[in-house]
Amino acid sequence: MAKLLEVNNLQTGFKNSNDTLKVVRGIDFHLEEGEILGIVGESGSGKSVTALSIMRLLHDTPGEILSGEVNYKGTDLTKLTEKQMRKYRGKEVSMIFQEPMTTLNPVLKIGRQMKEVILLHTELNRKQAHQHAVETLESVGIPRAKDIMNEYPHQLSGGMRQRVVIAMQISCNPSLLIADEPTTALDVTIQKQILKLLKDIQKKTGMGIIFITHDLGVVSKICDRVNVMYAGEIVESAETRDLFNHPKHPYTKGLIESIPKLGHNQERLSSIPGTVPNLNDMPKGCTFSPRCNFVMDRCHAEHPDFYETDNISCRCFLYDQIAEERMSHV
Amino acid sequence: MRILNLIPLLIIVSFVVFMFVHIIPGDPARLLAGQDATREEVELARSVLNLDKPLLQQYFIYMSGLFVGDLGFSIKSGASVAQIISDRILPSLGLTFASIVWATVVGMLIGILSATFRNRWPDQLGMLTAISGISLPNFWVGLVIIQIFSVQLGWFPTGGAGSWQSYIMPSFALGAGIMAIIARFTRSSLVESLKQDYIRTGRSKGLGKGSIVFGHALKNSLIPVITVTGLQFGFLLGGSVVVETVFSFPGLGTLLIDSIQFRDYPVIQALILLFALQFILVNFIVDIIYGFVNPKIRYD
Amino acid sequence: MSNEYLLEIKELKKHFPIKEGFMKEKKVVKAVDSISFNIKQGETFGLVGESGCGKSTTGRLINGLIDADSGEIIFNNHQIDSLSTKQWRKVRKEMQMVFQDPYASLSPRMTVKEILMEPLNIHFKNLNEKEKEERVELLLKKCGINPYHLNKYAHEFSGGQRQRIGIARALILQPQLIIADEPVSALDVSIQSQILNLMKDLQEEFNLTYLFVSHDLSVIEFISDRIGVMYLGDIVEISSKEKIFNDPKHPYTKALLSAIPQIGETSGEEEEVSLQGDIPSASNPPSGCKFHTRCPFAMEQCKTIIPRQRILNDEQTVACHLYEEGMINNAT
Amino acid sequence: MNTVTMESPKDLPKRKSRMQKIVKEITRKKVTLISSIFIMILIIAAIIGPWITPYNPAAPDYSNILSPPSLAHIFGTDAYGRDIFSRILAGTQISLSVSVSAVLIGAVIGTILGLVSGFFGKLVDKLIMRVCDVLFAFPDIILAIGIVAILGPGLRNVVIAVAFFSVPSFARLVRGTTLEVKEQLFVESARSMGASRRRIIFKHIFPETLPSIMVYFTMSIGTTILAAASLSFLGLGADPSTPDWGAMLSTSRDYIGSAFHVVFFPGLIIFLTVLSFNVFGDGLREILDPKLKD
Repeated sequence: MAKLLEVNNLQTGFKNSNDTLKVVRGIDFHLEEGEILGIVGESGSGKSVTALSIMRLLHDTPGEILSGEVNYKGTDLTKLTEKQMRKYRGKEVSMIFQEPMTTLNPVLKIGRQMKEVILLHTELNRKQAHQHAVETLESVGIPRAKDIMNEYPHQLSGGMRQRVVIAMQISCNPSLLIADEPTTALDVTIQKQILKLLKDIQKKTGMGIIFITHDLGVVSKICDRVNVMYAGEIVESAETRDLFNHPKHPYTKGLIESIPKLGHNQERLSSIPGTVPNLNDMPKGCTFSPRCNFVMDRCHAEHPDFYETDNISCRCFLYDQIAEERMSHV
Repeated sequence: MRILNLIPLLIIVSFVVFMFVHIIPGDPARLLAGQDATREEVELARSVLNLDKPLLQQYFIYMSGLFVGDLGFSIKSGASVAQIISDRILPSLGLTFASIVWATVVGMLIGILSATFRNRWPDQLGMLTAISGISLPNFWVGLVIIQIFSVQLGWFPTGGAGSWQSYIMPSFALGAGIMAIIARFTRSSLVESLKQDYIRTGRSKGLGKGSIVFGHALKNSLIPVITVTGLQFGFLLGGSVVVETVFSFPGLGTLLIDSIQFRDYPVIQALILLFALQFILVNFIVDIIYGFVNPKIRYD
Repeated sequence: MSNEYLLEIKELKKHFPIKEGFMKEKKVVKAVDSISFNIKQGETFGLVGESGCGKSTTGRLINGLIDADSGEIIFNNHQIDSLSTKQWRKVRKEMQMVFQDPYASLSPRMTVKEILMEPLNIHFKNLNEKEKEERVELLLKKCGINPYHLNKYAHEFSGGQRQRIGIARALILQPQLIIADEPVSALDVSIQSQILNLMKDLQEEFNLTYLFVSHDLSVIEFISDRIGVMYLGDIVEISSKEKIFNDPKHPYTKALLSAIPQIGETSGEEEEVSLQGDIPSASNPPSGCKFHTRCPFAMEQCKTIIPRQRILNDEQTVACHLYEEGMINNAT
Repeated sequence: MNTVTMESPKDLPKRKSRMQKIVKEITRKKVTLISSIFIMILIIAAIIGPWITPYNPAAPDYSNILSPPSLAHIFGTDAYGRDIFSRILAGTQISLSVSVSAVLIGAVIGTILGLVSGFFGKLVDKLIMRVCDVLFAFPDIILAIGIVAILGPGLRNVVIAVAFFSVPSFARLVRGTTLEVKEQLFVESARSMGASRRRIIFKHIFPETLPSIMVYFTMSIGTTILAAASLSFLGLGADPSTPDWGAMLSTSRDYIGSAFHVVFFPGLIIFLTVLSFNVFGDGLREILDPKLKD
């Protein structure tokens, strides 16, 4: 399969008057065409900032891309001017956000917000755009799509609003959809519907999806491959099934084990001690070392590389030897 | 529905204004009759003013008078108060209207400019203008611009309401403060709107800066600005008294000050009621506009 | 017999009026619509449901933060639903709350010490400063906060640490019952497990009874002994922890279980119960069984007749027409 | 999130450290700092001003009528030959005390009404808010003019009039914050632990309303100085012979053609005073609560 998106050594930070806080600290990953890639992490892991960096939507925050490449179909998006980038947003690369209650403009009718993006990126006239908007709304399972065009966002439920946002963002057939916690604000029964919808859309259109979430259960439902982020870095990358069956990085392990599982009758949960490190006070060496159960002396001093072998891709010294051994065997 | 809400307020306000004549120190009947009137003359004045009747009955007489436009008679000139006011009301309305229009337009423009160029020089200049505008005593501004533009340069008449030129300087002095308040408020409201999630959505769709500001943010920001404009209208009415005095403008404000100097209570009473009614009316209209701009109000 | 229960709720009801503009048509949100359940001394009762189901309102009603429209709340064999404000204060000494948002539930202008001293100042006026301070330090330690941080403000702590402070504040009066309203929902998973473990440890040490409210069935299943499932103001099923997963009865419980994305499950086609449509509004709930609009097993009678709570066995109670006399076979 | 290192937490009493923080913030922004220095000078002038005037502010000097600014009289002299700078200096006390006392009265009454109205709600709330609605129906200056018309001109009545119209603004402001804070979780948690109403109002709600009251108080002093000056200008305020800023403008407006400075300097000082209170209020708002709106 061809690579749709390739992110190389992306660093994003927030500059204030005297220094820079790096939120995304040099990440590399790629997305293949038609793939659903999960990015999972806790708050402060930099997963949302990664998404905003790809979209180049960091302006409103004081954040900016410090270095790295975001190659989309061979074009480095970080090198584009703002004006060129606007032609990509909504047409080639689209994004769905977490809060369906606030992502739509409360004083504009749904129809106006739907048509706006279609008129901007296609050759359709107003009437055709209207028709296309209605069809897209219907395709995401919105009943009474025609009426809803004339309604305001607050007249719809959260689940319906999220469907509208999805419709809006796929109406120009983008090749890449970034979904940033699209179901976090929804109830589980509605979450299930939206996840199914996203999967169906993906199958139908063949677009690539980057699915950002903190919920490992959701990852397990929808993603083909997963990147686990911790403190601005990707610490592990694996096929979804492998990740849950054979997690490698101690953080991934800890994360999976700390979730209560239905029907397991657990007495206690295993948990990761301590808290996520502060941006302005990152631990030396491996950023996870203060919380790690397998910590070694070396972890406090050196920053681990990202080891990649046939079945391991993980940023942890535990796999240093294994990787080396593999190397020597070859 | 909203009109229904308004009625109790109008009744209370009219009652407060009605009571006004009863709270003032001294005997209004004696005032009407004159300082050296006889006892009989004072009693006659008392019954002309209906002051010999029970309070509630007086109020009803007063109110029924109001409905037919009978506001009593001026102590100073003996003319009907309604007549005196109707002579003066048009220039005043013209002045307030001119002021609010230029203040809103310029204020919003400055606000929009400041918000879109946040923390850059247009913003800093705009906000410096705005905070100065709020802090300027309008009577002083009036005096200074008369001195410069009328006396020194001779561009505008020093006072009166004879031609359209004579409206320019008073409406400038009167509108400056409101313009500043509207500018500040538009800016903060627009800055707030530009931080909202739906702005990010708009940008994620590939919209340009113009569509974002004018197509998405502005309508949301207008909602609070409209309310503030309505509330500031009171500021404008109050200011008109001062500014009219400075420019010897033949409006309701100068009438009020003259009447206070002559203790012409029927006129004062009528004017205060009129000012209150104007203010209530404007805010009522603002309420209705608000409903149109904000879809949530319309449907909830 | 009644001694077995620390808390008994009988037909508790709360409807919130909502203002309607034009027609003056009086609408109500049926937040809690006549629910009954009991909590035994020393157990954890979990209340689970989706947004708008009335689970949080139930917690607030029991704690007297809002007044119930009707129904009885019996705590420690005393009926407490009709107490005066003053009498309530005494009850609250025995019944404390832990809230969802550890950022908003602690006063931003108070230090940790002041926050923890406040309940003591209200209820233990006879203790001297030193005794109070000792107690504060002891509880902080028990909840995993170093008393060294006593003079810091709440906003200087992370979410997990704040929730520990919130728990310490609830425990400082040595209450019998803790009502925990979504205490871990705002926390990251790695922190969530720390807090859940802490709550289990504290329960053992202080012999606490918990009413644990959450939207997350996996959390509820982990911490609870018995579980009540709520939907649109009703309790549709009460079941033991074991039964709820292995043998759920109500179609909604089944749907809820299947909707929770579980780790390691293959993401293939699902054959389980999948719900269509949105949750109806609580201001205009469906007639009969409120779940019938989304229920895959809905029958004619579900549209009109409100199902009653039926005791199926020692461990399970359900409100569903499928389990009425003669219907049981259809359900299984 | 914030891990603040505190070596020995018991060293600093917290109130002081919070004040220090505010002072530090004030000095950080240049305009706020300048405005606070100007206000400081005004306060000093208000306290000792009448004793340090270079000339007697009340004594006429008919040999020196309407003389333009010079080294001897830096702001010039007025129609009676009185030194304008001395009069402005002496008038600081009048202008500041009138506005501060008026706003203080308005703020105290308004805050109490707002707290009561917001916290207890129901009938009390309706009653208080209706009264405020009625007061609001009369534009500020018009209301003040009406009150002065009833009570007669004079500074004491100006104070009453201005206090009167600032009550409803404070009441609404405080009521708004009270309603907001009342719904917040930490207030609910105080209720759930059995705190009395008094404790909740004074320990939990009032401190939360304080920042917005302080900001509004500062800004109100500016508007009040303007209002009082307007009333004096209209001849409804201070006695024309007193060195009140507004009255000075009122009495000297006829001479503006021949001596611009008699009008210019008193007006300028009003403008600068109001400006510095507004700028300082703005700065205070940013420090105390960035979310507060105008």
